[in-house]
Amino acid sequence: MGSREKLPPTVTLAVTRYRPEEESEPTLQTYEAPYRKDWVVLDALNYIKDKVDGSLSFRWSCRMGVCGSCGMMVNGEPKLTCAAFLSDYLPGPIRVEPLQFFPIVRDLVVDMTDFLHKLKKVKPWVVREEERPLSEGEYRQTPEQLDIYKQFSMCINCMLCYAACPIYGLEPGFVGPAAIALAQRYNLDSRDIGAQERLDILSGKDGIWECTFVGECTKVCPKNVDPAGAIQQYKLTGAAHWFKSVLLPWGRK
Amino acid sequence: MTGGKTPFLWTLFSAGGTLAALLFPVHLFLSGLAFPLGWLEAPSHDSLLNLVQHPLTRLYLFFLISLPLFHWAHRFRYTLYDGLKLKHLTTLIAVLCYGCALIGTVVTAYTLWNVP
Amino acid sequence: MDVFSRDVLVVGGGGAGLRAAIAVAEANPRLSLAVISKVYPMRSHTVSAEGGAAAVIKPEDSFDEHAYDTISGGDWLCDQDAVEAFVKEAPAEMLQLEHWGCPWSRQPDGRIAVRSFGGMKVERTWFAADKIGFHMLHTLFQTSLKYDALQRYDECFVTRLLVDDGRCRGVVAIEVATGRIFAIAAKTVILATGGCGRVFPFTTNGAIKTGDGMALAYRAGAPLKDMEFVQYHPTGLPFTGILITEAARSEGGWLLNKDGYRYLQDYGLGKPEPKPVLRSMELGPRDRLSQAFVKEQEKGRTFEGPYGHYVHLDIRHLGEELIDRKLPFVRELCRKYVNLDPVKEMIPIQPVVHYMMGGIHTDIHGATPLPGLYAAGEVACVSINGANRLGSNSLTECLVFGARAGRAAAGFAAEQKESNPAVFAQASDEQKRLEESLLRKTDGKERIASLREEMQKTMEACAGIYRTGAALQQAAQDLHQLQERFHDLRLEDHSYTFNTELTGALELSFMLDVGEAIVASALARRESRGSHQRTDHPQRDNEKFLAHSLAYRTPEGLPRIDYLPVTITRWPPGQRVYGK
Amino acid sequence: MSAEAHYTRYHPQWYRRRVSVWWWLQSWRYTKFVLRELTSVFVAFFAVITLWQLRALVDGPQAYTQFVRGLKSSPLVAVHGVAFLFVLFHSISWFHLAPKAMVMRLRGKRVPDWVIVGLNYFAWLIASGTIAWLLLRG
Ligand SMILES: Cc1cc2nc3c(=O)[nH]c(=O)nc-3n(C[C@H](O)[C@H](O)[C@H](O)COP(=O)(O)OP(=O)(O)OC[C@H]3O[C@@H](n4cnc5c(N)ncnc54)[C@H](O)[C@@H]3O)c2cc1C
Ligand code: SF4
Ligand code: F3S
Ligand code: FES
Repeated sequence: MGSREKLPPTVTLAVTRYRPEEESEPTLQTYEAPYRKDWVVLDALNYIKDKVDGSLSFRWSCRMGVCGSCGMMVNGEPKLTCAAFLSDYLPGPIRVEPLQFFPIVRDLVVDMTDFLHKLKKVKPWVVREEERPLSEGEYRQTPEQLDIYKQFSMCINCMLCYAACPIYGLEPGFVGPAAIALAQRYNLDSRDIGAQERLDILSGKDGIWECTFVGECTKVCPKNVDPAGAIQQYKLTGAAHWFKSVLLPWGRK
Repeated sequence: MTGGKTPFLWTLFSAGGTLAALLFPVHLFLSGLAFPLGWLEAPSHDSLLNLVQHPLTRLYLFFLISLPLFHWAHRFRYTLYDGLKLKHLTTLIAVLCYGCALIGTVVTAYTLWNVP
Repeated sequence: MDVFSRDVLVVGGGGAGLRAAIAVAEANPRLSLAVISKVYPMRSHTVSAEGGAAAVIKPEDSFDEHAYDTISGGDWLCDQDAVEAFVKEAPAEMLQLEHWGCPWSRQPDGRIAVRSFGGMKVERTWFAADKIGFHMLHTLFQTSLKYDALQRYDECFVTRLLVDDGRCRGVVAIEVATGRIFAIAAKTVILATGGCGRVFPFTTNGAIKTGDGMALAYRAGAPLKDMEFVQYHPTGLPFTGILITEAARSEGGWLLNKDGYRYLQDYGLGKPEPKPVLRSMELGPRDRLSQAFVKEQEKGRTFEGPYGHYVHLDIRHLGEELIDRKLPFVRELCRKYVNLDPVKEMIPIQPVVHYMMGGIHTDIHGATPLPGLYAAGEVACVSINGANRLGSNSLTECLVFGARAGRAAAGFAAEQKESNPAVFAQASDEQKRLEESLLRKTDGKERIASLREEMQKTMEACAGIYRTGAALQQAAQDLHQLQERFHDLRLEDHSYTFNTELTGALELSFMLDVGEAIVASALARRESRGSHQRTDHPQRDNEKFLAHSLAYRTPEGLPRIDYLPVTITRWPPGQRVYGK
Repeated sequence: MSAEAHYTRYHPQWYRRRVSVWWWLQSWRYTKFVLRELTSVFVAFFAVITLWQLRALVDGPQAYTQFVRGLKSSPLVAVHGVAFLFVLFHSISWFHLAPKAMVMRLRGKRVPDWVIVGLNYFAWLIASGTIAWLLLRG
């Protein structure tokens, strides 16, 4: 469309296929898709699905980087494919694979039930001794108090951070960056008093101490959540608690 | 591994890491490179000993040596686990790493105690 | 075939569905409860709402003001009893969300902050920067995890409602990951499957908004109400259709045509002022703004780009600090998708299909005419939005009527005895249909994508911002043909594992039904009101059409249109005046 | 091995990938991480050398002179050179990670990362200067 300088008319995508009914291992299949300057990798995949091969499976919905469903490995890096422009990967071929470290269900679709269990485990909701009746209005929370946890509340559960964290790959039990960041999000919320419960869970096996601060989680996060930071801050709190409980065993309730 | 001692070991690791980050480059540069290569003039035995006799210096040296050893112990332990996938040897590795650091610490303390 | 059974089954895990589910769990913890959703709940399209959610909170505001804004914004097609219930319950619902942890933006003293929004006379739109839908959905989802009674069927696609003896008795669904087809027998079903923007080619709606619930109910015999009212949002990014939230205008953004002129002043929307004035100019209602765009285009005063005509949204004068604090997502989206920085450049925008005012007909408790079936959220039409929804009313609607439907369904379920075995036969029929007509069928020559594109083109051509009888007539025929061709569909994917071609085919067939209902309703309404503008009938006609249209599916599959009077309590139809 | 699990209808057959022992060689990002972690070996090395030097110092001038001579041997100088680079890498990476772990707030606003990093470097300079002065004043 329109007049353009000399650009490749098409781009090649090497896409993971895995059809469990027919094969026991994933393979790569190459497709050609038209190159458009404003296309993202997801557009090319949709083109393939619509016009070339209807049997290619992948997840997507919002196409605006907020629903978190379209995470894949693009040239070996975890990306939201709806925010990964073809123009950044020229001349291709572009390798599109399912998110690393997760079991593959089919083609580009990975299984993420594991994450949902972990999310629930960290109690990502406001814990209170007593709910304030609605008639008494809102909990006051100043912009500064909001600012303390805001960043960690931006997680879209896209799982890119898990696909970037080698510790998760090595130790699938690891609760992992996003879930811990969300735990921290509630810990830091002035309305919540669940920090101790969560710390008990997360200082246990598979919790914060598994993380060796690889830091890749933060680098790939499309929403600047900084899970690596959340975890290190959490460790600091955990250590402080440890000292308190050892030095002042009577000081804890 | 439960929460157990980990927070404590991690604190040692962090403290050691910070000390090493702040202080090791200059020490290493001077005593490992600048003095041996004659770029700068090394302090004499006596003046050094003089310095070390000061209780504050001894305290300083105690931490300067022991904490980075624990930093190493903790970090190296995880590097072995992850880098070589040796998680199944967890107890052995932990004992070896922290054990070495502990020995180093005891020797340091003993030496500093016995400074003439 | 596996058959599970639940007292209450919520279909849909968006804002409305989750709110309903929590309401059920709180109303009666003894009921067995499940949420079934074709995507993981946090992927639901509620996630992409940006601007805010309306509820009266300021002392100078009142329920009556909110109700009046809503009713006049809806061109008097709203049921006023529903609107009154809505505005009264809205603040408590929003507070509830606050108590559940939603990170609402705050004033310096820690109280909730509100912003202005199109068509609203007082600031009453609660917001969380410009990611309110995202925060709302994740707050609801995370809160829902705390209710152990709430069971979830994630990534399970509902294909049909089970109806027996005049009552809804459950659903048939496919577990997408495995292809397993199963039934859930339920005493009550709440549909909260969201809108149908994907019926059109150019929309802010995500891929999953294919009108499934509307079609499910329609096929099960429940009528679809006011389907001709499709909202165009005036500010979408060309090509992607990504929404630039109305908040960009409520914070003070301007719409400029190609001469840099604030053209809205030519369309009875008030005088341009440097500061935003409520209910005027850029803060007029969406239908008016989108219509003004078309007129500008006809006058040749719009830009022409590779993806059609556009005008400019200018927010540069708001300054970087305000943009980063209150519109960070707008900046992020512009940078990413049109490669410009709205702090320094103007944003190209064009009207884009955004929201469905119509939906499954329900009463103010969310009950549909089919006993045992409830609906809430965008899929439903309780009639608070009338002929044009005001921005930021719909998230609130999801909460208020989600909760209402949940409570009502819980009450209904508690009174019912065990469910009816007749559903088993129906369920296995459905399994057979899916396998034979789609999964295992190897003949046929139509592709999903081509039918879908033709349908979308048809809809855009005839049921866009301006419509004519002749075009609608033509569209009705075209859609009917597409329905025929659908039978000749062939899938390339015969796998049982995560077969998205199968779900794509089902969605297409749902959309065709919904498209037919839209076209038939639009054809029958020979007047212009709100978002429904007939160039062959340019006037509003209260005599004949102060009524909701109801589309019933006839046994032949075609829609039949009926009418239902609008409930008027205190606000008799008047003129929609903006800019004064 | 040969008895591969076969697909049965309606049952997922996920493909699980194993992480290889060489995972950290497959991407430069991971290699860099492992190198960062391995700085600890050089940290430990220098701690031991320092301990050794201390013992030599305590053992008297003769032992100390011998130790100092040992330091001048080229292999040891080379090792020190490498160790110095690694220790520098440790310092730099450590300073840059610090703001992630330590959030400081001033009047309700988060202190920007670069300020914290800057403070670290500043402390580094002061500490290094003091030590150099103590050792060099003769
Ligand atoms: C870009 C954008 C911005 C918006 N901004 C605002 C705003 O600022 N303020 C405002 O008030 N409103 C806004 N809206 C409108 C508002 O977001 C929606 O109307 C509302 O979120 C709809 O919520 P819902 O719960 O009804 O449906 P959705 O959130 O769409 O959820 C539908 C659910 O149903 C499930 N489902 C659908 N079909 C099936 C099936 N066949 N089987 C099983 N499950 C199924 C889906 O998986 C999903 O969980 C905006 C809309 C868009 C698109
Ligand atoms: S923390 Fe970032 S990368 Fe991880 S899931 Fe959340 S948004 Fe995605
Ligand atoms: S990448 Fe992994 S190891 Fe920690 S810092 Fe991030 S979770
Ligand atoms: S499609 Fe929603 S994040 Fe990419």
